[in-house]
Amino acid sequence: MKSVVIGVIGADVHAVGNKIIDHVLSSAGYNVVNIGVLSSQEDFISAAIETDAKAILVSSLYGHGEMDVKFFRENCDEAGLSDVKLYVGGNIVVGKQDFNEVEKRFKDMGFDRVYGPGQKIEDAITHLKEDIGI
Amino acid sequence: MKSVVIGVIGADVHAVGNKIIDHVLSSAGYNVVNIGVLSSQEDFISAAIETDAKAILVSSLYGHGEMDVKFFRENCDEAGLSDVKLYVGGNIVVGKQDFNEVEKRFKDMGFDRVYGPGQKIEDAITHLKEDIGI
Amino acid sequence: MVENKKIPLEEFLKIRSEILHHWKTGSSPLLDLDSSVERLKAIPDHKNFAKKLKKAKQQGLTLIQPRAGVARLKEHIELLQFLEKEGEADFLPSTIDSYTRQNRYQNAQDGIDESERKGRSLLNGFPCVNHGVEGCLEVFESVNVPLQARHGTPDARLLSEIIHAAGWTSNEGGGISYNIPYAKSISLEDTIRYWQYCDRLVGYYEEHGVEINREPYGPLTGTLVPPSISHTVAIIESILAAEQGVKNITVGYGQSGNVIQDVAALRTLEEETNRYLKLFGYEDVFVTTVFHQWMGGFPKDEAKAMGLISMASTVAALGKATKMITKTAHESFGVPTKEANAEGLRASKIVTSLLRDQKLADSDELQEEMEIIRKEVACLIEAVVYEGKGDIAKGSVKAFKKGLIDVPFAPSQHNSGRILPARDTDGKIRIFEFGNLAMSDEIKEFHRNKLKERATLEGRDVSFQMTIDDIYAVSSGILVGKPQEEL
Amino acid sequence: MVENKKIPLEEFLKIRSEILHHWKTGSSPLLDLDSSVERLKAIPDHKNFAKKLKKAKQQGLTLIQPRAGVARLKEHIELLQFLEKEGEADFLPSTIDSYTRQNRYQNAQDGIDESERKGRSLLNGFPCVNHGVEGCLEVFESVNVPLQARHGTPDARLLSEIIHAAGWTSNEGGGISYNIPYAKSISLEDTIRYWQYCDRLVGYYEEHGVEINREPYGPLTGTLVPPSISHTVAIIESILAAEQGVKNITVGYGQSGNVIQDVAALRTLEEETNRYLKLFGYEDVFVTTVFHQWMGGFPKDEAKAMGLISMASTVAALGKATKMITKTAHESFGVPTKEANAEGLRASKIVTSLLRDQKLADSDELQEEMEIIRKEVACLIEAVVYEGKGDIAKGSVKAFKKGLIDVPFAPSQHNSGRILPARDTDGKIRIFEFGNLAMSDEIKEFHRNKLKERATLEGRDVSFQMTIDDIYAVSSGILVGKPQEEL
Ligand code: B12
Ligand code: B12
Repeated sequence: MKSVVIGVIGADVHAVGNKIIDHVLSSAGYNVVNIGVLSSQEDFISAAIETDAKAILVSSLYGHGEMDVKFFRENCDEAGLSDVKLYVGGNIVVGKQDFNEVEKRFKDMGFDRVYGPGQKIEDAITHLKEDIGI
Repeated sequence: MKSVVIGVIGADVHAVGNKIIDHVLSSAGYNVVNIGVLSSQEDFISAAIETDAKAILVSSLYGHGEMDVKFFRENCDEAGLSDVKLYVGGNIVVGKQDFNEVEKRFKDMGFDRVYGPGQKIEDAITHLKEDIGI
Repeated sequence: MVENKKIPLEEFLKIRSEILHHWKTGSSPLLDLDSSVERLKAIPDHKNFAKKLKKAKQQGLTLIQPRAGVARLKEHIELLQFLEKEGEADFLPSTIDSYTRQNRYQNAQDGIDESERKGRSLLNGFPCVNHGVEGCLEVFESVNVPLQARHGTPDARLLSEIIHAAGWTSNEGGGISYNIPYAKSISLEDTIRYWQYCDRLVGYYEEHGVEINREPYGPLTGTLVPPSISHTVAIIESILAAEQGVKNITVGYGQSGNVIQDVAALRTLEEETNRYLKLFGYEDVFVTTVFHQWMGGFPKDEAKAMGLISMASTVAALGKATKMITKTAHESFGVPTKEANAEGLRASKIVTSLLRDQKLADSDELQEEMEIIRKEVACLIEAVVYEGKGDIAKGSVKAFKKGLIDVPFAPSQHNSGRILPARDTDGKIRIFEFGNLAMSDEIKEFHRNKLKERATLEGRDVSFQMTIDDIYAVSSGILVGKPQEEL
Repeated sequence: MVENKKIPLEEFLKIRSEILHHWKTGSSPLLDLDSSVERLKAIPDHKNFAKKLKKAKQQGLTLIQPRAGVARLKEHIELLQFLEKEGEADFLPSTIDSYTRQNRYQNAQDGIDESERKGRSLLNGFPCVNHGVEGCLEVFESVNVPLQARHGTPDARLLSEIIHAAGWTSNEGGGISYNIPYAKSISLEDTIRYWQYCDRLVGYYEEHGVEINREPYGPLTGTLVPPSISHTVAIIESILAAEQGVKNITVGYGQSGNVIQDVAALRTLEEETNRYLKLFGYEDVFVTTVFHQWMGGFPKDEAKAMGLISMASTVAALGKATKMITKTAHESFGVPTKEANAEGLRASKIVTSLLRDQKLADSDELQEEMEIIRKEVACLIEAVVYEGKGDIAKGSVKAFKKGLIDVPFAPSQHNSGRILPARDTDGKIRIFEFGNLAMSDEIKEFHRNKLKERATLEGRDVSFQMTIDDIYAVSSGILVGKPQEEL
């Protein structure tokens, strides 16, 4: 069973989606390591190292995502996690912005997959299977 | 007491505004000659001649106004009503259009005053006083 | 004198052969009745208006339908497809233009031609007679939900022939409701006869195994119409239709703005229509209701218009109307764009969907209001029966002539036009000037007291100015008009 | 252990002198209490939150207030002025950014600086502590309606000092409601203490003749929260606030979606808060209610969002809430533009204005639902009293620890998080997994039966999947979630 780390980054406390992601990915056959809300980059990285996770799914709902994930890819690489897949989803920027641009901004920061508002976790499972298997 | 002709032109049956206009202009001191709904250009013109009216207030609500008032100014002039003021108001074109353009179109057709959607008759009394007195 | 008697088949066919000569599209081979019956029998259930309504009624749903129509065929089809897809409309209309409504088919043709030239619709609706059965059939085949003609045509005989032959399985209108608010001088006798014809046509289809829905037009002038008056017209037209063989009827009502009055109206409308139909011996008519979102002057502000639309949807859903006619954020300006129309639909749709399992709970206030409406309807129907010596058609003509039934703000000369309505303190529509309206003293007393209450509160007299204030009120964002000084 | 005891003035002032050192803006001379009192006494009535609420309550109005806040001062002022003028907001907020909420003033400063550089707000709210009393006062002086801070700050002591000194006469929050849904590890003891401080500050102002409103945060996680649970928190926080000298309290509730449950909730919220306040000896507190438009996941479609907002407004008006917090068509995407925000306000405004003279009539269903809520609240409050041996503060901490009170989907570790809610057949929120929730067997039985009914209807078991379906439901346009197969 592959491990994936999930959590909500920064000063963000939106817990509902996180609990559902946990449930859905577990049901889909992953070993879900849920570090919960209010998690720092370090929390994500240590959890991934400890559990040999193949992917980190960062949630950010509250709008500060763009600031909170700065250098996340670089920090992962430094910690020896250059193979780990980085996903980000939720309401990752402030306000209603053109999603194509937003996606580009986050891909430039090194995220492998970027999800827009209202894209449910169910929509991402195919990608996850593609990227890391089950 | 100055006479003014009011009515609703064409195949238009919107009667509510017409009844209110009648009441409001009468209260304002005009001799209101109300030819009602479903009135033709000829109806307006004969009423104006018969009552020596100083102004004709054409209502058009249903959208066909632009077609119904074609050559109205010319027909008035022909009937010897070149001094009579022509007002038009209501929802005089089909759909939500830029009012400045609409106003221009109707002024080009010889209307002295053009009113947009939702402009109440109360708003026009000052103009009427200016144009023909009481 | 017109009578409430089924038109014999031969007479019907004789009139028919004349009617089909009113405009050239009447000569289409598709107007052969036998072939039409076959065509209509083949319509799948989900595209049959009557059947879809029955199903919705059984499931307790409130389905939605917009108004929509433009001059050119292709553009009209695009419009309807858009409203089906982007608006999630459950039923589609074709709103007919005003020239066609007045049987001015040449004017309509000019409108089509000029619209073609200018590349935008100069007509306020779809000129279905000019487009003929062929055009209307193309419309029908381009959509996946039932179609209805919505108009306001005093003499809709040719129109009805054409639309039904094209598979449109519902027709709005009636001899009173498409005269009094939509005409000036045409007599009620004539329009009742014309609509008996339209109903007889539906009866013919029913006799041949094709279900078609008919919808008397409920809101009348859409302006402070007391529920009992529109109910009475709906009941009369239902009886007239049933006599001609109509089996599936949707009676309508336009939102008043007071939630209790609206729900009381919806409930009594269905109940009393059913009751009177049975009383007059029409046992097998399936009755549903349609709620019209606010029919009076709209606020200019688009967000406020959306608020009003959605509030209306809440009432329709809680009142368990089977259908709702939607408005749009463009209402106060003009015929809406297809986008604005679809937005109005979607705002309405989410509300009716969210509330599909809920209804307004019973309460004393609701029961009282229902009782008042019932009593008023009884007064009015009784007057009609009395005037007609039992014949509803005759009685209606006489009752209107005498002002025993009277519709506020109607353009028709055959309407007495003496009654004056205004809102009471919580916004229910009441009457202060009754003219000759056939209501009992007890009821008149009730109305006058309600309005005196308001007058006292506002420190002014009950007067036409109060009515005007109420007419302007909703478009300025309130329900009960305020005295000028307070504004 | 924390106690429900008024903080003695000296102790308050001692803590205060420390608090003001938490960030450099704490040293502003405008934070001198005597001068603040003078400044606040001079505020005209129409800009005082407490007074405007009282007046609205007396007139039976439902006033509206948006959420709004951006990083930069000038932009924030423009935003609020826009919402006042174009949105017709009756009250204005300043929604505080999430860094400030976590007392990360340095992060907030970086956010302001980066926002200045990029020319757009990178913060999700207004960092009021960083802008200090001077900035907040500028905001206050730029608008003509009362101002309130809306946040979600576990430790809002410095924030509260700053906003009140700047003339903002209302503060949202509470020791439980700004902890459980807004924090992970901070203890309830701490946050209750922090909020006792905030309340004591208001008490100080009240003692010196300045009326200030306090608003416990009602909706908690905004996700399938049964009314009795949020009511219990509201009542506890009202008692805690009253003890510190607060005299004007607005208790809140987030729309459930079922009209009867919502109106029952609004009515019992006011009634029970008043009752328990009196029971615990606080006689002179003026209580009003605030209704939050749908707090869960929104539909993406903007027209549908407008429908939802307006439907919520209908409920708030008919339920006679004194205030309503509005949402916008951008809700599912992100912080709204000022235009979208104003549109949400205007759609809401017309509905509450139209319905100002109407209310939901009494009915058996409403009374039954009210009775259930009352009983549930009684169970929960009783548990708190028992745990605290009469002390509400102590009791709350213990009750949460044991899961006797439990909030669904809360991020806090100090919340047991074992209860699971789902909707019954007509959409009322019920509970199927109670964990340790202090409810009687009779009530548990009632809930379980209601949900069994639904499960039977849907041919599936009551399970977490049902809860998930309900969480997703409204954003897909329905209220009661449907089993996957049916979608
Ligand atoms: C009530 C109403 C009806 C009622 C009318 C009942 C009756 N017989 O009176 C019914 C339901 C029957 C009806 C029918 C139709 N209607 Co209609 N109706 C309305 C509605 C909702 C309100 C009109 C009203 O009474 N307002 C209240 C009165 C007091 O205001 P008013 O009429 O605007 O008049 C005031 C001002 O405009 C001004 N004014 C008017 N004329 C003039 C002239 C001058 C010189 C001046 C200074 C001022 C002035 O003063 C008046 C008093 O203050 C409007 C939309 C709206 N405004 O919200 C649509 C509207 C006018 N109708 C419309 C249409 C298309 C129709 C129909 C073709 C079909 C349909 N959609 O069902 C039929 C037409 C029938 C026909 N042959 O005419 C369209 C017109 C479209 C356009 N112009 O692009 C509108 C705008 C709705 C829409 N957005 O689609 N309608
Ligand atoms: C409920 C809610 C709250 C609750 C949260 C309770 C709790 N502790 O969980 C409360 C009321 C407390 C709250 C507070 C705040 N909120 Co809030 N909240 C919402 C709301 C309405 C619904 C969120 C939700 O639960 N949805 C249901 C769940 C199931 O969906 P989800 O969270 O989107 O998660 C799903 C998907 O996004 C996806 N997903 C999520 N992460 C990831 C990651 C990956 C890799 C993948 C593949 C998928 C994925 O899968 C999930 C499951 O399907 C949203 C708006 C909306 N969506 O309608 C705003 C929203 C998220 N909140 C917002 C804000 C700003 C706040 C506040 C700052 C202030 C405020 N406006 O009051 C505070 C922030 C507090 C903080 N420090 O974080 C903004 C964010 C703005 C932005 N990004 O521009 C939103 C968008 C509202 C708005 N339009 O302003 N909020």
